[in-house]
Amino acid sequence: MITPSPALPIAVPLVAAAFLAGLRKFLRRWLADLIATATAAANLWLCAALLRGSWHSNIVYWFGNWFPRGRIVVGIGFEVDPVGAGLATLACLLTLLGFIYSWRITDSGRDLFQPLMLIFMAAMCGFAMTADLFNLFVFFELMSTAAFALCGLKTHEPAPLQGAFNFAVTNTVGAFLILTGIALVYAVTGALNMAQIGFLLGSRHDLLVIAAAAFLCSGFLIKAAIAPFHFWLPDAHSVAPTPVCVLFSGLMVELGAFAVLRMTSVMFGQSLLQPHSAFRSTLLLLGSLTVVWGGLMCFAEHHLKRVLAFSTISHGGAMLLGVAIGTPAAITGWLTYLFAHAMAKAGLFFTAGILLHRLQSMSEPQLFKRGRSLRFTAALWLLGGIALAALPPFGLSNGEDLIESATHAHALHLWVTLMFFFTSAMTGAAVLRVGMRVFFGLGDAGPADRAAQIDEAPDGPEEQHRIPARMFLPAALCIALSAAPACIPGFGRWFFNAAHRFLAQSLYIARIYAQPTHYVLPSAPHSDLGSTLMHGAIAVVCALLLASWAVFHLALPRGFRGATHLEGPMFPLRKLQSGHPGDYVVWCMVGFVLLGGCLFLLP
Amino acid sequence: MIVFRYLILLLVGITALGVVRTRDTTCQVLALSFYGLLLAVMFFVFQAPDVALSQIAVGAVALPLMVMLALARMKHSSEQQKKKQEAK
Amino acid sequence: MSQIAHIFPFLVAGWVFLCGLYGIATSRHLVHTVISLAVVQTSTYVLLLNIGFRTGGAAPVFADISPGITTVDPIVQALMLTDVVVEATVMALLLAMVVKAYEKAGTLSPDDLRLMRG
Amino acid sequence: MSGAWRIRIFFLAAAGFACLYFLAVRNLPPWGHYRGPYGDVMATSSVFQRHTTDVVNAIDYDYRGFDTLGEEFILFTSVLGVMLLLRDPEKNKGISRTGNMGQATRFGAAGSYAALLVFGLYMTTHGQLTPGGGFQGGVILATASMLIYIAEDFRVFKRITSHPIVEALDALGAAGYAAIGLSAFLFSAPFLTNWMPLGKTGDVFSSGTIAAISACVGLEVTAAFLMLGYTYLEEIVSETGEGG
Repeated sequence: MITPSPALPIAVPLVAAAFLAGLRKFLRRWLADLIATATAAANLWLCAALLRGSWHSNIVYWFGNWFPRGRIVVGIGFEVDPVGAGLATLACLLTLLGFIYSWRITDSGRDLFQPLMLIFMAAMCGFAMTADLFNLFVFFELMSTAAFALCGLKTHEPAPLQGAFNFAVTNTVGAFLILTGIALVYAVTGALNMAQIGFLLGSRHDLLVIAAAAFLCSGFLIKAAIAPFHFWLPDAHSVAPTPVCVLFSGLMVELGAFAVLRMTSVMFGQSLLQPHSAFRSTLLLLGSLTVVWGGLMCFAEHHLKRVLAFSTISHGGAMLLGVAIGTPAAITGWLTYLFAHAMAKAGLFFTAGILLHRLQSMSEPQLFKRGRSLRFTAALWLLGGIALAALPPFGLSNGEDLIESATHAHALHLWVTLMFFFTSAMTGAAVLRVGMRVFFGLGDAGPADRAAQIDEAPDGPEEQHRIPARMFLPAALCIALSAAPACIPGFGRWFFNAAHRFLAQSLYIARIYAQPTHYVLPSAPHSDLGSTLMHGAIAVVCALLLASWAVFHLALPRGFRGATHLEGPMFPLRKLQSGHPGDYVVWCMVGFVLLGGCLFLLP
Repeated sequence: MIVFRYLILLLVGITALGVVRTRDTTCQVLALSFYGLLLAVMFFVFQAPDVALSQIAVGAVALPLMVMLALARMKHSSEQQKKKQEAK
Repeated sequence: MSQIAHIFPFLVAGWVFLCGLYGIATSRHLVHTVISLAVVQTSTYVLLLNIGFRTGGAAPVFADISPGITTVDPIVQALMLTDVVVEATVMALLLAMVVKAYEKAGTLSPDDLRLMRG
Repeated sequence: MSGAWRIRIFFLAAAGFACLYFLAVRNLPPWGHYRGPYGDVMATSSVFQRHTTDVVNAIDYDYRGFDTLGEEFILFTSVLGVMLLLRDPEKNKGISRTGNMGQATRFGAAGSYAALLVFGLYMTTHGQLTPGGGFQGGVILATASMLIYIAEDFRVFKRITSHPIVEALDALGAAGYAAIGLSAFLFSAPFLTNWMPLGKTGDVFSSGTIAAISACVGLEVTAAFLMLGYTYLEEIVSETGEGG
């Protein structure tokens, strides 16, 4: 099997998107769907082939045939490593499933849905594979722009526009933070290739490098929806069409953390990561804050997509803990977690989309008892909830276990374990609570708050009495795949190889300059099934208890009715979610100062 | 020349504050247009003719024009709605 | 004093960035928010341009000067050029959202548009 | 958050931002002393390697052409987004009555239209030689047709700008760039390799694919800005019956 050119996964969907958009007035709907689906499938194949080709050594590709001249990189390069290629493959897979799900359904975009999705996919592929800092920014912008447009796809209601506007404003501010960071880095190194920058910066550790890192990281952390940068995410998710939510939650948000890790490991590998611990502690701090914030808010929400959106925030924080620890074992865990989470979350969003399609609502109080006849949907939803609660064999448990085992210090180990337990229990509880109310009609309808009443036009034209199989297929496949890391024996070793290569700064730089590299893969860590099972079981039990507490709290004695408080509209964290773009931008600034200040002041 | 460059930078700083402090949208569009032109002049002075050209095209003409068009469209649609309400 | 003179242009860029953010934070009109965002963007131009600037450098166009002469940095100019495109188009998209929101909700104040609260 | 609190927190954060930024900028190379090396390599080599005299365009369309491809698709995407949000196929019917503008205005607008058209075309085709290029030329070309609107000939303006052909041209420009990039595969060279003959420095047809790409970008930008302009004016232009 020959390895295709890494330019193809970018160029092919872009050409297809331009074709579909230019001829949209002349193409039939089924033909447009067919072209889009075929393009996504072809791209999946291309990315998978690249993943395979990058297995033994990174693929380096110079656009325009501009090879580096001595130490100076002249053109734009791609360096495809297994992590980048793997994320690109995941992007293509999720897009393909999204197209299958929305086959001749999502129609509110006046035939612009497919080209926008294809551009979004191409941007994610480019973002994952590029080795050039400014190119990374360009793909960041392309991804954002496509995301803003996709977010405004349903223009029947005022709410989508507002969500899309907040999303666009905060992420654009993030883009400018990144650009400022790029300018600062360029000023001291005179280079834009990340490997060259890493080589030139060496172990330089002064205020400029720290500030540049703070600018770049806070820009990408806005995309990664880490507290306090996260406010845009629930607004955007609660208004986007289902396949778009799948891509947002499944991959786009995680790509933010990926970019942070890629930059810090390649560019600041020796200046920021190696001898100093400030960066790690800062990320641990922000990650923990995100886990708690997202978890609490997830439990407090009653709009199905907002529940899932806040759970993404909480899980994103948990993944950032893995990034913060940053040893090969932790990154292996991060990758496992990312894959399993993407799949579980995609499955849940598809299932929520089925509910929207069938019952025309996303509000928990309105859906109360109405899903009792939907057995298969109920099974998918509950399995998704259990997957989020990280019960083996779902891959999140393996990821957790690997990240926990990578912490050697006792206090840190305890803290990380606690954080993972919290995110599993809270998000699992919220999903299970929704399931108990909607599919089993247990307890009461739950409080109706304002956010729960955000109306959403369903993906399809009118109320549907049956659910086509093509909607179930992606959901079921996703839930099944989220168990793959544990069930398929090769996965652990693959992820370990990918993580190890991802972190090796010298290897990355050497490949850019076409120097010979010697690479010996150390033996992979083994996870302990017993303790994983125990952790998962405890988390699921706690999630069930929490969910039952929320559902049956009216039957409890007065002293035990705290859930009303946590669920109710008076919950203090909810007030911060104000829907005002000015607030969100101010919080982004606070986050930037927090991040930069910690990097400056911590040892 | 150096003094001129510092002056123009100072002017950019002051105008930027002026643009965000202007609360009336129509005035703000004019301020933005002026600011765009000022930036274009700065680009010329700082030896960037390519960027200056596109800044004139975009920052001083296209972007303010777009804002004006958007404002015109909003004004138009609110008038339409008024008419409809009166008709009812 | 000379130290301030050496970093003054960079400080102007930072100042413009903060001005734009101030505009967004205090905005009472969505079009104003969009324009403030455009101001934030211009700060990146100012920064990039000054980073690549060289006292006495010529413009990087060799139509009438001979190759080999000292020029200012063409890379930052290329980056800015593409950046200008981004500005225009992203602002167009944001304005379209504002127009549509106005047509649907009838208000332009970010304070009244809080459907997403909580 | 109430307005007063937002501003208080803003000023606190702004103070922190200013401190961080000031401390960082102090360590930059002093202003006016750009150290290179990336830009200098470009400035010295592009005339010989690519037969272009405008280095910035050589970088944008050749050395770092892949970035520009991305940027072009950003433009493409946001125009799609604007159309998605604002175009209403129902309203695309009538044309409003036009008030009469003075004859002099019309004449002036028509005159400037011709001048701008020539200027825009010149700029699009001479990007590799003098400052300018597809992007700037495209914006000028599109602005020129706004003059038709000012000359109050809505009928012509609408006929030109609302046609599906404009959309197709927009897509053609975007796809054309990618296609030129892909065409390098025919010569088994990497994506976006400049394979066309480079010509004589200073000639309009010099510098190989740079000129072709510049033309594609010009096409796309013209069509994109035409569509943007029309989309905002649609509601005003397409009044049926009583409007105007």
